[in-house]
This record gives sequence, structure tokens and C-alpha cells, in this order.
Amino acid sequence: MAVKECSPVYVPHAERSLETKGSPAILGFAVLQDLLNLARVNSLWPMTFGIACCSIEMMAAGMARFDLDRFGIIFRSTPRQSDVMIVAGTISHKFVPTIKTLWEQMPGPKWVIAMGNCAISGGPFAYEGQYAIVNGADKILPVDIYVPGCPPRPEGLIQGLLQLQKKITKGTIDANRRAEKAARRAKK
Amino acid sequence: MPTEGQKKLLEELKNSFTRALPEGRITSGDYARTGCHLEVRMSDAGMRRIAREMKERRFHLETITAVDFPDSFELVYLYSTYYQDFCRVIARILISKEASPVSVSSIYPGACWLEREIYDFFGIRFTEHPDLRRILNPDNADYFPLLKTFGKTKLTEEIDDILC
Amino acid sequence: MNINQLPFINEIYGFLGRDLVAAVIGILIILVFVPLNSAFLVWVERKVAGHIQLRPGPMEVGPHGILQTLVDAVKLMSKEMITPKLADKFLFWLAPIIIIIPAIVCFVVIPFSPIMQVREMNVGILLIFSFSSLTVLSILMGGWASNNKYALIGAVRAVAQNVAYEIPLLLSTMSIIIMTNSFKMSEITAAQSTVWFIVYQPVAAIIFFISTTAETNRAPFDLVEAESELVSGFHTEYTGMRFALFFLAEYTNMFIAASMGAVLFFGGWHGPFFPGLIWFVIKVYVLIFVIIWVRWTFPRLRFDQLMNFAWKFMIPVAMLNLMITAVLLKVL
Amino acid sequence: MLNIKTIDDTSINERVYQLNLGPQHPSTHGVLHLLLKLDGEVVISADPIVGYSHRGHEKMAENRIWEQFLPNTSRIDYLSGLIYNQGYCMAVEKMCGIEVPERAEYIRVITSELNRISSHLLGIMAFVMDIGAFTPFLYGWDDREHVLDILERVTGSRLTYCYNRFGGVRNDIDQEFCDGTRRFIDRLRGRFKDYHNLITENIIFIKRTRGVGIIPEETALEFGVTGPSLRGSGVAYDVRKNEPYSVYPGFKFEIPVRKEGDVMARYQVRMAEMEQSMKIIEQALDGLPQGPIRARVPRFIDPPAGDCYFAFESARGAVGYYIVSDGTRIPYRIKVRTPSFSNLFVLTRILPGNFIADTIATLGSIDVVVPEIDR
Repeated sequence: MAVKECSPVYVPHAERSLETKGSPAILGFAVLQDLLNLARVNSLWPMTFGIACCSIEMMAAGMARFDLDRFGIIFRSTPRQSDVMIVAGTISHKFVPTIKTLWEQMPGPKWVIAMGNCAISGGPFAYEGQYAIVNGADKILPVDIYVPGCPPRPEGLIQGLLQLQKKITKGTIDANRRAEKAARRAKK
Repeated sequence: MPTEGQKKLLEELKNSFTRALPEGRITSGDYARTGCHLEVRMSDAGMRRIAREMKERRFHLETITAVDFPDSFELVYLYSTYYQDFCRVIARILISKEASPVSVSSIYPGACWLEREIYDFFGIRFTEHPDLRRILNPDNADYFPLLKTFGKTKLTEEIDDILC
Repeated sequence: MNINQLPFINEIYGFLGRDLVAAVIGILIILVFVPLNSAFLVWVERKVAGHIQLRPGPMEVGPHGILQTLVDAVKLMSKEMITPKLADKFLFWLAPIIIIIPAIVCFVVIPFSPIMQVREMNVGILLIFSFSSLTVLSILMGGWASNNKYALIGAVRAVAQNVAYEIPLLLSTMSIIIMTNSFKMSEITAAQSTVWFIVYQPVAAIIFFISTTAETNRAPFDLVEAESELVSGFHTEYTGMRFALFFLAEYTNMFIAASMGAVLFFGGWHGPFFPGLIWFVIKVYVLIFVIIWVRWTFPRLRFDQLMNFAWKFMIPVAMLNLMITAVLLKVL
Repeated sequence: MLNIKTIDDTSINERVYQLNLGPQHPSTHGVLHLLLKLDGEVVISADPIVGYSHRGHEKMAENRIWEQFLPNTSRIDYLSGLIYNQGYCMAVEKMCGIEVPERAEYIRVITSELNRISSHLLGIMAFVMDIGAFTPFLYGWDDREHVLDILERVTGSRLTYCYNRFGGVRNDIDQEFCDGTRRFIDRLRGRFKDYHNLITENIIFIKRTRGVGIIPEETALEFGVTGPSLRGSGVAYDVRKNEPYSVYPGFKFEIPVRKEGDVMARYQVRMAEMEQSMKIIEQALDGLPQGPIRARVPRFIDPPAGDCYFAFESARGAVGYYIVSDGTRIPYRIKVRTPSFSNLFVLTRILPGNFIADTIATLGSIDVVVPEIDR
């Protein structure tokens, strides 16, 4: 079954920032980590990957009136060069393997924004007898930011991206310390 | 309300159908309520003859759909014209639940995907179809969603307990 | 302050020799100038593209987003470097290096101003052409090695495109070299002290600019990394710093193409009252603005039209222009 | 278009290069998977694989009451949401015989035509971006934002509208809406000059689109292609004209038709169609009657048993609701006939023999919205 072999990859956020082998070995240096996060934050490159109605609002956010380029956000077309995966739309069962491959193809420190009710919880299509969609992106991806709305306004998406920026710069340091402690305790 | 061009075309259609489909019941539908000018009601065959008839008069196949009645399926073929005096013909063909109707994709190539969708949703296998496989659901899905007997699927139960 | 007033300068000269010191200093300047210039060009392109498209472009990082490219570079440095499993490891690692070396070497012969030229070579133009044709090799290497279908198509297109547009480039430059019968960049600039060559050779100038735009894979000819067809061409599989190197090389090549255009047709550092360097930089950045402007207005050519345009139109016209120049030089 | 002589199968398979214009690709505008078999750059066969954003609208219709299906209609084709709303409401009204007041019909036509303009703006500019010109996309979007502002004032949302109700519309339009629409139309007419000399007279655009991806009239008939793709191939079929519904017979407008059937023809048909929509809006605004905006309709309606097919014209082609009702509060079966389903399938017939770049141009010119195919 298409869905069976894709085991859930839901990794708690704290542990994931350890998993990013890409970031330099001098992880312990808080100042340098802060500096790198500041750089990562100001040039978040999302992947052009719209599924349904929310993709139109994502495009609208990139256009002249709301202009994501102000925040240094350019839409890259390959997963290899993107940091953020904005899941904009409903995830159907047929699409789950593709999303997982795209997620694994993305390098280094990467984040997920679940944009729209469909990506958060299945939205208007989640009901008792639903056979076609996965109820929410967090069932198959470690989601960082949830942007509610059906579709959320471009301002909503921009606020989501800014929230992600806050989360990256503030969250990492103590998350790393807690994660290292947890990892050490888990090993004992 | 129908123009005289439409009336002439309808008359022509009616007697050509009565000649071609002796066992079919041909009635002229009231356009205001059902949206179709001519209704042809058949049982378990004849969709190819209707299609050939329509192709000569340059009708285009608007859509094929199926309706799951308790005892049988009903295949609904809708034809309409592109040209001046507009007219729509609906052909309803009652088939039993296990029947496998003949595909019309040899006459209307556009029907290939429509029939694949019907197979995908209802499980009706069309014979002589170029490549009958699922179109919208995942290829290895083992359910036919639009059947009335189709409730909560094994798949969704699987999903919920694996992933939640 | 002249370099000769440094305290123990003579001992260094004695030990190393005068031109070696000049060469070392020149190379250090280039190694500082190239990344800074590319970063500046990326920022200029994003701002110009923004204003063409009714939007402000980068604003958040530094005043008006000046540091945006610096931040991008630091982020790319801190990204995970992925090498696809089935990729040809050595070629995959080598391609970004091969693309940046010729871009930097070509700076040796560019005459920024009468006194500021790293190395005065009498094979100036030839050196630039021979090194700039190396970039195709690296694009092919990158495209082939990353074991990605889009990259392979992009790489194959790059080879055909660059080969096709190398010839009109050389022919149009030859018509200038016939007039000054020397490859030395400074002599070409000197010959244009009164009248710039664009007045004598308008056709050659047009052909030159079209083929340099094609050579650097930009704008109407950017079939190599066509965003909508080939996802992003040969650097589809490259992540982090390797992708940054490709990006850096593209903008450095653009700067070299613009500076060659300035030297060959717009009289290098000649200009009424500003000192030489200011004139040279103004001319180069005006040409770069034209290249950026062209990119954001024109759609993309199809591949066979690109080829027909080069082989059936540009090369015959360039040859004709060369012959006419030769005949006129003989007659006058 | 290259006329590839019939390549016999034996010589194909060792040179076939299978390329996935995969579910995630910059120019498929959604999750459409085009499986191309290439010989070098030339396409031998194209097999579109759909279903990646299948959400089961028709199954949902069978366990919701009639009113609950309204939000679904605008999520089937989210670029012409209002047109789908209007279609569904009119289909049910036709079955129940509900009489819609005159003003509501006019408001429905005005909002649908505005929605059609916004959908064409996006469709055309996304197609031009596939050809490589990125800037017109932002100019087109700038105009689209103005339409969204006008529609948002009255419907409350930007994309997935739920504005029509059985028997009329939800809110009334005021004078500010009418003036805003008129200002927008004058502004858009001024903008058309820029689009024409930026795109239509651009020599590269002409070379990229003239004689590419030709859909002959016979193939269009066989595959059931409708909408601008059909009108680009010389058939003047527009449901608003051939099978008039609502108050469209009251307006004077023509159907733009081109003979060549290539990518350029479809582009010109869409541009001309926007002008026709503007003409309709102006006539509707001038003749806007006063009166109620919604008929007296019981809270829950039970259409009489039987079935009904109602066709209407969306930005992409002829859409049809085939509704079967068994007299209860829950629909027995709702089948939505969407135009992109047949328009996309025609690609399998016309793509072989083109380059990859032409495939992208043809796909863009057919202006496909993927959830409309997958329903």
C-alpha cells in the first residue's frame, strides 16, 4: 500500500535541529550558531510547491503588492536549494510518497510551514468517510508553523514566515541545550 | 422555446434513433427541468450504436457518468452539439452490477479517460478499452469509493491508527 | 602615496623582483574584488528586477537590503552539502571549482585604468576567450555528474549554445582587432582616445552583445537553467556553497563580458573630465544594467530557434562585417 | 511543429529518454505529473498522470445536505469560484423551480464576469511566464489584486467564494462597488495597451507561439475540448451564447474565435474574451434593476426526485452539474463535468512531435487547474 511503507518521520523539533548534519561541527558555539541563524532567517528560500487553492495565495504573497522578496525570500524550484517547504494545499494519499521524497531531498536546516486548513487538519475535506486525503501535514512531516485560513490571506502567510524567523533565531539555542541533555540522558 | 432548427434536428434524430435502436425507448425530455432535449433509455447494450449515430451528426461527447442504484448501475451518456441549433441528448443505459459494458473510446477517443474514471469510482470494467487503470485514486487502492456500500475504508482506518 | 615610499620596499624588490610584487598585489586585489563585485551585482539585479516589476526588492537586511547577498552567502555556507548517491563524486565536486577559476583569471588583463592593470599581456583578448570557453566544460561536468535528467538536458544544451555563440563573438572582436592590429587591451583602449569604436563598428557591437548574453547564459538565451522547463538546469542537484559558486561565477562572467564590451567598443577608461577608473566603472555598470534589463523583459527562445539564429544569421553577418572592415582598411 | 515520421516501435526503445515533468514542477501549476518519453528533445509520447490532489468532492456530496455542498463548488476550480457557485445554485433552482429575482441575476452575472477576468489574467500571465517572460506575470497579478479587492468588498473572500445562495445572493452590492468596478475596467483597458506591446508584439513570443501545439477542429470534437482552447481552433461554442442561461441573452457580446488553433490563437482568444467580459459588466451595471436580492426559499430544500444537467461557461470551458436527487434532503449523486479534464487529455494527441519547450507552452496555453481535473 502506498502509505504503508512510509513510516511516520515525525521527529520532535528539538531533536531535529541536532540531526542537521549540515550545520558546522562547532555547534556548541552559541554566538556563531546565533549568527548563522540570523543569516538563515534573512534568506529563507521556500520551494515552489503549491498543491491547491493555497498555492494561489502563496503566489499572491510573492507578487508586487505583498512582495516576499523584501524579506529575502525567493521561490526556488528545486528541493536542493530550498530551506522551507510550504505545504500549501490538501495532501492526498497518492501524493504522500512524493512529499516524503521532496522532504528528504531538502538539505540541512529545513523547516515546514503548513499553510491552510487542509495542511493543518484536512480542513473542509476532513469528515467521517474521507478516503482520499491525509488529515494534516503533521501526520507525515515535522511541521513548524501552522498558518490557518482557507486560504489564508497573503498577510497571514507573511506573518507565518516572520513567526518562523522568530522561532529559528530564539528557539535554537536553548532547544539545542535541552536536546543535548535529552540525548545524553537517553544514551545512559 | 426551441427554435425551428432545433425542432427539425430533433425530429431527424428521433426517427433515426427509432430506426437504429428498436429496443430503446426514445422520449423528448423537457429542457426547462432536465436540461436535455432528447432522452434515450436502453438496457445493457447499444452505447456503441448511439455513439456512432452521434458521431455522424458531429455531436461531441460531453460526459459519461454512472449512478449506483440499489439493484443496478445506470450509465449516463451526454452528447451535445457545438454548432448553431444547440441540442443535448442524454442516453441512459441500465446495466447489472456485474456487467462489463463496451467502451466507446474507439469512436470518441475522449471517452478513454471518462471510462477510466468510472472504473476508478465504481469498479465497472469496460471491455475493449485501450488502458483501463485507475486515474484519480492511488494505483494500488483496493476500494471503489463512489459505491453506496463504500463506508469508512480499511485504508482510512489503517491511516488513522498508523499515523496518529 | 606611491608604493615605492614603503619603508624597506627596495629589499623586497631585490628579493622578489618588481613585477612579481605587482602581480601578487594585483591578484590579492582581484580576489577581494570578485566576490564583493558579484555580491553587489546580485543585489543590483534583485533591486532592478524588483523596481521593473512594481515591487521594492530586498529591504530588510541593511539599508535597502545592501547586505542581502552577504546573508545569502553565509546561509549557503551553513547548508548541508549533499552529493547524490549515484552521482559521479569526483566530477560533481570538481565542477564548481572549474567554473570559478577562469572567471577570476580573466581579470588579470582587464585595464581598469591607465595605471591599474594587473598584468600587461600582449595576448589580452585571446586569454579572456580561451579561459571563458572553459566554463562550458564545467557546466557539462556539473550537469553530467549530478545524475539528474534535467541537469543532463541543461548541460547538453549549454555545450551546443556556447559553441554556437563563441564564433560570432570571436568574429565580431576580430573586426576590432584588425583595426588596432594588436591583442593588447591597453592598446585597444589607447586607439579609442578620440573616437570610440562603436562609431566605426556598430554591427560588430550588436553582435558582440547578443553573443555575450548567450555566452553567459542569460535572458532570452537562458535555456541552460530555464526555470520553467528544466527546473533549474545544470545546478539542479547542487546545494549550499557549491550552488553559491555557480551563482558567483555567473555574475563574474557577466562583469567580464560587460568590461570587454566597454574596452572594445566604448573606449575603456577614456572620458572627458573624470579620472580613468570612474569612467571604466560607469561604462561597465551601464552595460550590466542593460543585460539585467533585457533579462526581465524578454521571453525565452526555443532551442532550435537559438541555434538557427546563431548559425544562420549571426555568423554570416559577423563574417560579412569582418570582410567589409578588412576591405575598408585596405582602401583607406 | 515537427512532423515526426511514424517512428516504428523497434527503433524507439533504445533511444527513449523518459522524463517526469513530475508532480512538483515550476510550470505545471499544481500537482500534475506529465510522463514524457523523449527522443533527444523531441517528445514521442506524453501521458498525463492525475489524481495527486483528488479530494473526493463527489463522495462528499453524497453525505451532505444540498446547502452544505456550496463551499465545495468554489474549491473545485478555485480560479472561477463564483462561476461554479452560480452554476450549482442555478442547477438546483432549475430542479426545484425556484424563481430568482432580477437584481440577483444581474449581481450574479457581474460577479461571475469579474471572476472570469481575474481567472484569465492569471491564466494568461502564468502561460507567458512559462514561455520565459517573468515580468508580465507581476503586472497581470497587480490588476488581479484590484479585482480581488472589489470582489472582497461584497463576497468577503479573495479566492474560494461562497456568495450565491439558492434563490439569490448573500449580500447586496452598493454604489461604491459599481464605481470601483467602472474605475477598474477603465484602468484595465489602459493596461491592455501595455500587455499588447509587451507580449503580443514581442518577436520572441510570436516565434515561440505561432504554429505550436495545434489542436485541429476534428480532434477537439473527438476529445470534447471546450472553452478558449476550442474557440482557438475555429469553433464558436460558448455556453453563454449557444445555450443561454441567467440574463445573458439580454447583453450584446460576441464570442472571439480564431482559426489557427495554435498557442497564439488561444492566447488571443483569452485576451479578446476579457474585453467581452468587460463589455458585459458595463451593460449589466447600466441596467442594474432595484429589488430584492433573494427569493423566499425554505431553510432546507428537497428537490423533487429525478435528474438534471445544467451547463454553464467557466473561464476554462463548459462546466456541467449532473444532479440526481431522490427527493430527500441529501443529493443521491452529483457529477461535475469539468472542462480541464478533457482539455488536458487532448495533449496526448497533439504533443508528440514537439520540443520540451513547446510542451510547456502548450500545457500553459490550455490553462489547466489541477484540482478541477482531480475533483
